[in-house]
Amino acid sequence: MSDQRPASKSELMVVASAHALAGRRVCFVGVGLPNIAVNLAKRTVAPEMELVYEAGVFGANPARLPLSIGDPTIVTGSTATVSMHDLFGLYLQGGRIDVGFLGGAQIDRFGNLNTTVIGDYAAPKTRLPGSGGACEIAINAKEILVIMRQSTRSFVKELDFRTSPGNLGGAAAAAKTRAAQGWGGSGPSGVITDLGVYGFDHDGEMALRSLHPCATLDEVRASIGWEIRVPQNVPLTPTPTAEELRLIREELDPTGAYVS
Amino acid sequence: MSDQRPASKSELMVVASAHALAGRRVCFVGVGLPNIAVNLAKRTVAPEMELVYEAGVFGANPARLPLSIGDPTIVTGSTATVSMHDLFGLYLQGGRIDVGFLGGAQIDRFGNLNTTVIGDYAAPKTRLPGSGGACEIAINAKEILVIMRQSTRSFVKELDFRTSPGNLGGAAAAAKTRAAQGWGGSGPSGVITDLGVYGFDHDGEMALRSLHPCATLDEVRASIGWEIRVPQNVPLTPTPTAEELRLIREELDPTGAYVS
Amino acid sequence: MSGSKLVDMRTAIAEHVHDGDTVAIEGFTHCISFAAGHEIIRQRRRNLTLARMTPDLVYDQMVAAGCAKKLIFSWLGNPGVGSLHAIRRRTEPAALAAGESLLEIEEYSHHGMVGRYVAGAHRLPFYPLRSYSESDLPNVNPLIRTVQSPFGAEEVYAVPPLNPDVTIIHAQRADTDGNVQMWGLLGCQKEAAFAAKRVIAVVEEIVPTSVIRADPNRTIVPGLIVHAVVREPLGAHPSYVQGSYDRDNAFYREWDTISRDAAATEAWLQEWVYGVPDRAAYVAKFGADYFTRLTPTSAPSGSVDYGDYR
Amino acid sequence: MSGSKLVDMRTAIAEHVHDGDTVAIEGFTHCISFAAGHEIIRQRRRNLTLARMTPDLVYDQMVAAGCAKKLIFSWLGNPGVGSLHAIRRRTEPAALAAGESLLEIEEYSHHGMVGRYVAGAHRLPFYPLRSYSESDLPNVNPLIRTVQSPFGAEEVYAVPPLNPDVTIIHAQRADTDGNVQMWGLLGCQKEAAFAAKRVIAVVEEIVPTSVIRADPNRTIVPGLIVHAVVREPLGAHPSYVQGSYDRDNAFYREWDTISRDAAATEAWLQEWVYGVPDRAAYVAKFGADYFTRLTPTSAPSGSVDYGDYR
Repeated sequence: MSDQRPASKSELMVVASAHALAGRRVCFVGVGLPNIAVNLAKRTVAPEMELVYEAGVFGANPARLPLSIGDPTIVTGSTATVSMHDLFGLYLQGGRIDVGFLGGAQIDRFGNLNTTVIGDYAAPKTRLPGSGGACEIAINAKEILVIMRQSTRSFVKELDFRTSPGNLGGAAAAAKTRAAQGWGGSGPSGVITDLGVYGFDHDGEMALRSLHPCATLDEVRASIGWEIRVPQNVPLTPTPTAEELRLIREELDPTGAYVS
Repeated sequence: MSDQRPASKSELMVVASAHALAGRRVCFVGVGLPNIAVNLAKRTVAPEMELVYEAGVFGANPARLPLSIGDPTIVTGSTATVSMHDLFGLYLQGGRIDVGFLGGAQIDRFGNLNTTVIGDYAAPKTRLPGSGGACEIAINAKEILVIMRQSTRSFVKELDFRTSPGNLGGAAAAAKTRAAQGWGGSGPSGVITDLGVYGFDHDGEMALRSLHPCATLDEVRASIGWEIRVPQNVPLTPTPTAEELRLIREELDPTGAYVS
Repeated sequence: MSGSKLVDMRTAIAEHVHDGDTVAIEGFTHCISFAAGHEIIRQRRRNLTLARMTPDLVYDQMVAAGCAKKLIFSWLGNPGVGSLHAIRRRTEPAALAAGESLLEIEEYSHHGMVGRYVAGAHRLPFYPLRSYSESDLPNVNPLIRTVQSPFGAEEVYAVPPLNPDVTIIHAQRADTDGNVQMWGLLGCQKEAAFAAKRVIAVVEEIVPTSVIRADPNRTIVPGLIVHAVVREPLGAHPSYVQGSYDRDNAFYREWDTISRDAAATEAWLQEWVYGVPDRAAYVAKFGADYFTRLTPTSAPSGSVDYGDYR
Repeated sequence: MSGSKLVDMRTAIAEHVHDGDTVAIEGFTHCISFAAGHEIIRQRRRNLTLARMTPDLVYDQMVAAGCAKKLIFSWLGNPGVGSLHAIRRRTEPAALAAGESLLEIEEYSHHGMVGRYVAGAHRLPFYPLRSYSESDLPNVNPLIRTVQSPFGAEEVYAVPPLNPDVTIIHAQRADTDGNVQMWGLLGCQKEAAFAAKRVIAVVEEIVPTSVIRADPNRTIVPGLIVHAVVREPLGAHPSYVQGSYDRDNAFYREWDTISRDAAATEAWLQEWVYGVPDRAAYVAKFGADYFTRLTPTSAPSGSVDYGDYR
């Protein structure tokens, strides 16, 4: 008998992220929630999607959920396993990636991201992992989706450090820079959190697009460090279908390690 | 019963070239005479030598004499077969090649080479193959050996086109350029012809080092387009040993396709 | 994943190679798609810019057939034999036939041509390399320039990206999605394919995707960038395919004789290209025995283990 | 060809890793030579500059043991788990123990680190790439600079070459000449090795040269550039070797707990590094059963044919 619990906030994040991938062809996968979201999308709205891992795998077909981004299960049964020079040069910089997933410790209203430090760079309060591939994914994937849990510590007015550019100071500046500096992509198109789904308005600023069924507007506003744009009538994020929840709970994350 | 004919001019070229390879470790091989010379050296004076083919093979172990530089026999049984990007980038430019063999349609007194055109570039009398890898081998292999048959058409006062640099206008200019432009090698160290073996004096100009037993100084002078430097007492190039001739005639070129 | 990309050569060329295109048929000695070159001749494509490190016989034949207006290359010869005579007749004014014009020539070194494809494939505005120093090549090719290193005072040379309209590669095998696997000399098949707007992959054998996925490190070009897959056994003859057939050195030598004479060249094209509808007919015309003597005995790679991680 | 380069790990480290060296132990998640890292700790090397795309647990342990003065990297974390706590204690002033100094930090992105090795391996003064645009990274790392394209007005970013004094790679197999074959994630093993002044190749298995020569396309590093070959089964644990053993994710999680506490970290080093003479003893201490559960079932690549051409 199938699990009847209503969708959790994490499950709503995963399902909303999967929906955002509808029709996408080539996706750069991160570990954790993005990985589950992508695998869910592949089984539902984007069956033709090819998974690319920065570790050097194209067309991965993981038999289990990998803990790290370089797990052996992403290699066995993949269509191509290549050097990181090829992965970053030919696939990413070469313009072959449709959508990249990014997360971060901090995001601002224009979708710029910090994964480097909290506090001063030379004497940080918290030393974060740094860029990894993020700062090149941000400008070379055709489109960026961000997955982050929201809080006033993470959705901030001013980043402590800009690791990966989003819409810079706004859409006009970003468009000019993208053209002048030959960026391959058009930057962030959506932010999916535990409370809602956000898009970017014409001027490049983040705006709420839908509220998760379990969340309130007050929660949304209280966990963002600037006055977030909210449309007059906020639609609700579609409730996950029973099949989507079944896939997550029984196939993709049976131990609940990632989505709980 | 073994072949008792005296060494031909081609055989003298091959044997003298093999001797020039004594102790060398990594050799960039061209087809034809250099290939036979290198294989002879490997069986005699340079048993540890690794053969590198620009087609992308390191440590080749050809089971037959390849006609072209990309024959399948250089791949089967080699230690590494790689892309041309790797071959030219990691092996050649990366400074891993001890000695490169070059030939040409024209050479001048400073060892500069032309393999591009006879006549005017835009309207050539004879269109030659062009550089291939020669112009990067010339500056990136640690040392260059040239093998050419000599004639006044090929040993010229002025090149019609400089494809691959040797000692430029002389050793001083060449040393300055090598340092300033970060060349990996020290340029030509020897020229082996059908009549003799040449080296380069301290000022970078070619000079006869030894005369083949079958050749005369008059022949040498008559087939070089400038007044070639000849030492007072010209030594004779060592006569090939019976074993060297046997290797060429019975093992390396049994049909006499290259050395005759 | 997506639907099959498997088509016949006629369809692949008709759909993906257009008059005026920049075309790269790559393969360094190994895996040169003569089958595609001949189909381009049969379909009478004109004004092509032909890019290839070593034009080899395939471009000599295409030039003789009138397909080309320009060559981009690094070494122009019949490897191991001598000259490309049809091309020489279009590059040496004294040899030019009445009514013919000189081919445009844009010439690099091997590393420079590789670098052009790499820059094109990596979407870089230039590729830096240590070559051309004190050579006359930069004097006759204005696209070979110097670039200033931002670290120290050093200058090196640079070449611009090359992005062919279509790259055609031959290889041992692919699945119908276009995931291509190749062994032996890799040349610049991968770089030329990634640099191209469209890719035609020609293979000896179509294999199930499971064969590809059993050895993912062997994949040189993913289906992602491939537009058409053509199965064409012996499609690289007179060049060769490692493990499948040998280089037909006798034909490379024979071409030297044929191509010295314009009329003999035209007669050869009539008989062996225009006179056959496709590669299968070309192969049949030689007869099966002809290829038997080009077949090597076996030298297996051995198998390695990727491990099943569930 | 030349004499065997096979030595034990103690000899390899003693001969090739010196105080003050720049050391790169590479391998992206896959094939990280923990065995070499532990031997460097045991031999008490000091003032090392440690370069690695992802410092991983191996550099967290080496930093905890006091081997390092500087880190060059692109992603600083425990992959799939969280932070590298020993390194954080040397990078966050508030966490610094009395008498300790901050580690020097030189930080790039993944593509930038790959590019540094490529430039080093290709003997180029810089490597151009499309990254860092509008990032703060160039503001804090003066070695990330712009370069002007000689074709058009475009500027891209560039990183300088990285030439480690010694690069240490792990792989599935090599012969005693040091011809190394690897499959699965290739990371930047090849580029980091070619960039280095000295190379130590650590492998699961020594095979006859004939095994290497049967599949030359599988060779990622030739013996030409290798100075020492070390046979060290399970030498990459807790990372993994494709087809041989799985990543020990449980240990990666456990290290998160251990490394949060400086005393627990030191105790772990005493027991598992200083307390064992070599990797064989480390393996024996876990017991054979421990590794049985990390052993995957088989997934063979299949064999291809290179052809015997005589």
